[in-house]
Amino acid sequence: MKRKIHDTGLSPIVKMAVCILAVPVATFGFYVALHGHLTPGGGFAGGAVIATITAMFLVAFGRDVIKSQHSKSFSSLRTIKSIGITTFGILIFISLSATFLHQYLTSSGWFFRVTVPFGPNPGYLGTGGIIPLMNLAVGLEVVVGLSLAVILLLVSSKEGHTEAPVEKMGRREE
Amino acid sequence: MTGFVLTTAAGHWDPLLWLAAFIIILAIVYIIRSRGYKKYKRGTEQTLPFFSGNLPPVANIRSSNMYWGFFEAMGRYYKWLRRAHTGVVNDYVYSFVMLLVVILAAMTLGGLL
Amino acid sequence: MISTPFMAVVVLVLFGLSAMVFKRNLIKIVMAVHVMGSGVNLFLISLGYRAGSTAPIFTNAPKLEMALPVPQALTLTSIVINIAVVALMLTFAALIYEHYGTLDARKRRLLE
Amino acid sequence: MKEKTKAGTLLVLFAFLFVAVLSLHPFGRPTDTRMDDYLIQNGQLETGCNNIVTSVLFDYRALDTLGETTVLFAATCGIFAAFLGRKR
Amino acid sequence: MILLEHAPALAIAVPLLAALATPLVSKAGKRIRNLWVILSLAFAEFVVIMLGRDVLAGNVHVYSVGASVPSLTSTGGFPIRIILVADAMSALVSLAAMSIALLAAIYSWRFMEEHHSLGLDKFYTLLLLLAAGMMGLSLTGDFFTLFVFIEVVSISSAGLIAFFSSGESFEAAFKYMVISATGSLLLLFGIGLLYGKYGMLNMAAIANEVSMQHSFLDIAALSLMVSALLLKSGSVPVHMWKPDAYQEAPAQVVIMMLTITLLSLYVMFRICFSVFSLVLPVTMGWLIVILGAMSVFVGVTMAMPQRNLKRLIGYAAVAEIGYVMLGAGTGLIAMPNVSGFAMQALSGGIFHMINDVLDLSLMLLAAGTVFYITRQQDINEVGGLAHKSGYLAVLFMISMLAIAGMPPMGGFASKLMIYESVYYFNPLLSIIGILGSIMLLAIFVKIFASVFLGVPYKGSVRQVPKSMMFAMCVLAFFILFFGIFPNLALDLLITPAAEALINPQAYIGGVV
Repeated sequence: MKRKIHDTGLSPIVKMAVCILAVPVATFGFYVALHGHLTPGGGFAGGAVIATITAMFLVAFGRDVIKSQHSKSFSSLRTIKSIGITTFGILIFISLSATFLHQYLTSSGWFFRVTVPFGPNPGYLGTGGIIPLMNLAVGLEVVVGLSLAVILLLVSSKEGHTEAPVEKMGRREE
Repeated sequence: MTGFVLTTAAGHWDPLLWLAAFIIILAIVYIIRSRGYKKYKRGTEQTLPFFSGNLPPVANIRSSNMYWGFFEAMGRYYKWLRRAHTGVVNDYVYSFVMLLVVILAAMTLGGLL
Repeated sequence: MISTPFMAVVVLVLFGLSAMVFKRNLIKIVMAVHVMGSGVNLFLISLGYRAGSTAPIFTNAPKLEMALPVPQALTLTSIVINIAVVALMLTFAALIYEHYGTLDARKRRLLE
Repeated sequence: MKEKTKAGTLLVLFAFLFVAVLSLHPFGRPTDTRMDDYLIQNGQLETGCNNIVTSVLFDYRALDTLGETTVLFAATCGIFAAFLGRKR
Repeated sequence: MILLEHAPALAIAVPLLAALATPLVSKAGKRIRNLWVILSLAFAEFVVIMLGRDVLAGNVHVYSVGASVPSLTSTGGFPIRIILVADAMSALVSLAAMSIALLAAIYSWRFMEEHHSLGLDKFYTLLLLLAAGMMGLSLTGDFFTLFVFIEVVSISSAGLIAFFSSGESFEAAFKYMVISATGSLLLLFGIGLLYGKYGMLNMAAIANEVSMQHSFLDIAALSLMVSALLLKSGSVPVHMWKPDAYQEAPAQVVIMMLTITLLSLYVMFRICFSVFSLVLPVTMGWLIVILGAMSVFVGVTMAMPQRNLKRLIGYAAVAEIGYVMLGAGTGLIAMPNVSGFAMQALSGGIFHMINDVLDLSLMLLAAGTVFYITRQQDINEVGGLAHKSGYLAVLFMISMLAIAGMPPMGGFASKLMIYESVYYFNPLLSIIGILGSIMLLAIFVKIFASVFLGVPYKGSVRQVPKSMMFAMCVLAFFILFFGIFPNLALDLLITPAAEALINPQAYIGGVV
């Protein structure tokens, strides 16, 4: 199995670089998502950043890596999918609690609530009530959603057509 | 109960009356039918329909063949209509652009007046 | 004062529309949808700009006039929606290619 | 000839949109900012986060954000269903 | 009581939450999943009925999402948060939409059973998302939320159109997606223009401001939004996506898409009547009436030569949309003071909206059942089905008479109102409408003759399952009910809705 992975895809340098880069990229994405209530960014931006890791791996290792597992079963994709849905459900419940109970966590004052003075301040992580949690949940949802879209689009297309002549597409006939 | 009569601006419409008429006509039809010849034998050629002495051909009339005269008469209109319905995405979007321009122009004129 | 970004928006939207009307490759149509969406997003974000203002975030920086926050939130929403639309359309384009072996918009069609 | 008609229609639309956009406020000077000013003044106090955009996204217009994640979710579902159905 | 207070939010939240939980629930088994879908939709229906009972009495139910007190709408004299507004009109359409969604779920229990079971949880998820999106469309009082829900609706219906995964269905879904993406982006452009001018997104608040000062900007924004919504509703110059999508989607999805087209018409009326009522140019009403007449004529004549049953119904749906536009457009022409004939035209249009949903849904479900029992969509191929399943023939006949506007079906009363009042404004339009009805009857007689009468179908014919029969019987019951008691429906449902539309001050005053 290991040997097969190294046979496909780009050169080992790229693979190594991707593996190394994945860690800071993931960290940065997590940072962006977590600090959504303090700095520019938020769940969507952070999730999109992390989802690029999937694309990077797919480019570097080639689609055969995932395809070899894909042909065995759909289980891995399904697991990712159900994780995404679960987080999404959690997000919904949280945001609904915000809807019905008006920022329940914020007003109760026992979680994530440090009173923010109005006006310029350095920004404290423990503020914002429920919003950081929602940011993280949205981030997770975006990660899974975008990764799934990329994986499905890249991996699920059939073999025969991938090397079809491109120049014939969409040419004018007249 | 007033729920039955639909009073429109120019008259009224009573579904109950219509239903009564319908039932009466149904009854008349039934009476006429019951006065028919009853002594025929089922399952023999007495119950078969004949078409100038012959049995009609056993086939469905395909629905594309119905209203042939209508399509013949409206031939030029349908030719034009089919040319408009190309089934190409670009033309769908173009028709939307046309609608947009027409509505914008009409509304601008109407707004100025 | 001439509002250049607004004009750019109209040009982008029209680019998208005209590509949708004239281009026959399905992938190019998807790209046109995305270009149009970017134009509309640019429109939303440029509505909220205030000359000489900062981002609507309270930091240690001295408080200047802030840009309008709502258009930025709307733009964020609209960007994600646009991504979803484009992903779905790309899927359909890929599957159409798989079934018919062509991406020409005029080749296969549901007629009449 | 047909291409020219189409281009002409698009140009007319271009002109209309251009006039519409030009009759907006000049760039950088929005005229009516009551809602946004209210949010800048009170958003920090009401939601407790420094980033007003985030507070708009997740508190004031949370339903939009919910709808937006729903759109992403629906798109993933649609992609999944399309690919799975084809596999059979 | 707390249920009633939160009813507008719950009507959106219940199907949405159920949709998100569906993939997890479906791990527990098929039966449980189907029950889950149907029960959650039934609960949402209950909520909507409660909301309707409250609202049809005449008051406006306002819900501010996320505020400490839901009825607290404007903090600083203008709305900050997203506001859901339920008046009689939106309650009426949401009631219709939710009922159709429930029936679609019941119908799909057996209908979808054999279609690739792997993706069936996705099917139900998208169905529930569609229901949630419809609720959002009918209840929202905010322009941007309107855009978001339109996107929810169009993306989930595109996913459902492609669900059968044939090449044609992908093509139809792609076309639908291109068209709807274009439309909703231009809708967003119009919303942006409004935001740039007024700095707000709430419909009622903008309506309040519009009446004071208006310029070309309003006209442009209005035209952009109206044309985008006409595109969504499939009126004539932009109706081509409709038959494509109707042909390829499963029947119970098509009835929900049909409801969505009527909901987008509703949104258009909401924008025209409630938001821009005072500055609306006269051409707007005439434009809608003329487009409606064109829809009737083109839809009917294009339906005539079709061979595919569902595609034919798609063109018939274009024609039916035209009747609604004829009626309501006539009301729009007389907008500042609507009374007499104009009021009758408007209520006829709204009544026809409801009848249209019922009639065409029954027809589509019957067409889906024909497909289910014979695996044929081409009406040239099948025949003599009345020998095998007589009830289906009776149900089809009811829907056919209702679409053509024959008494005593529901379609007759509304069409009568529309013809009469439109004749008062312009006899030609009324004549086109009547001609359309006659041709609709001719078309459906042809279909009935070739599908249900004649030599029995040679291939294997299956039994009609009970759940599908139940859904169709409910629709048939309501068609007959509205036909025999038209005044009851008018008094209870339609007239409050029409009065809510022509009275924008109540709508604005409820929010601001």
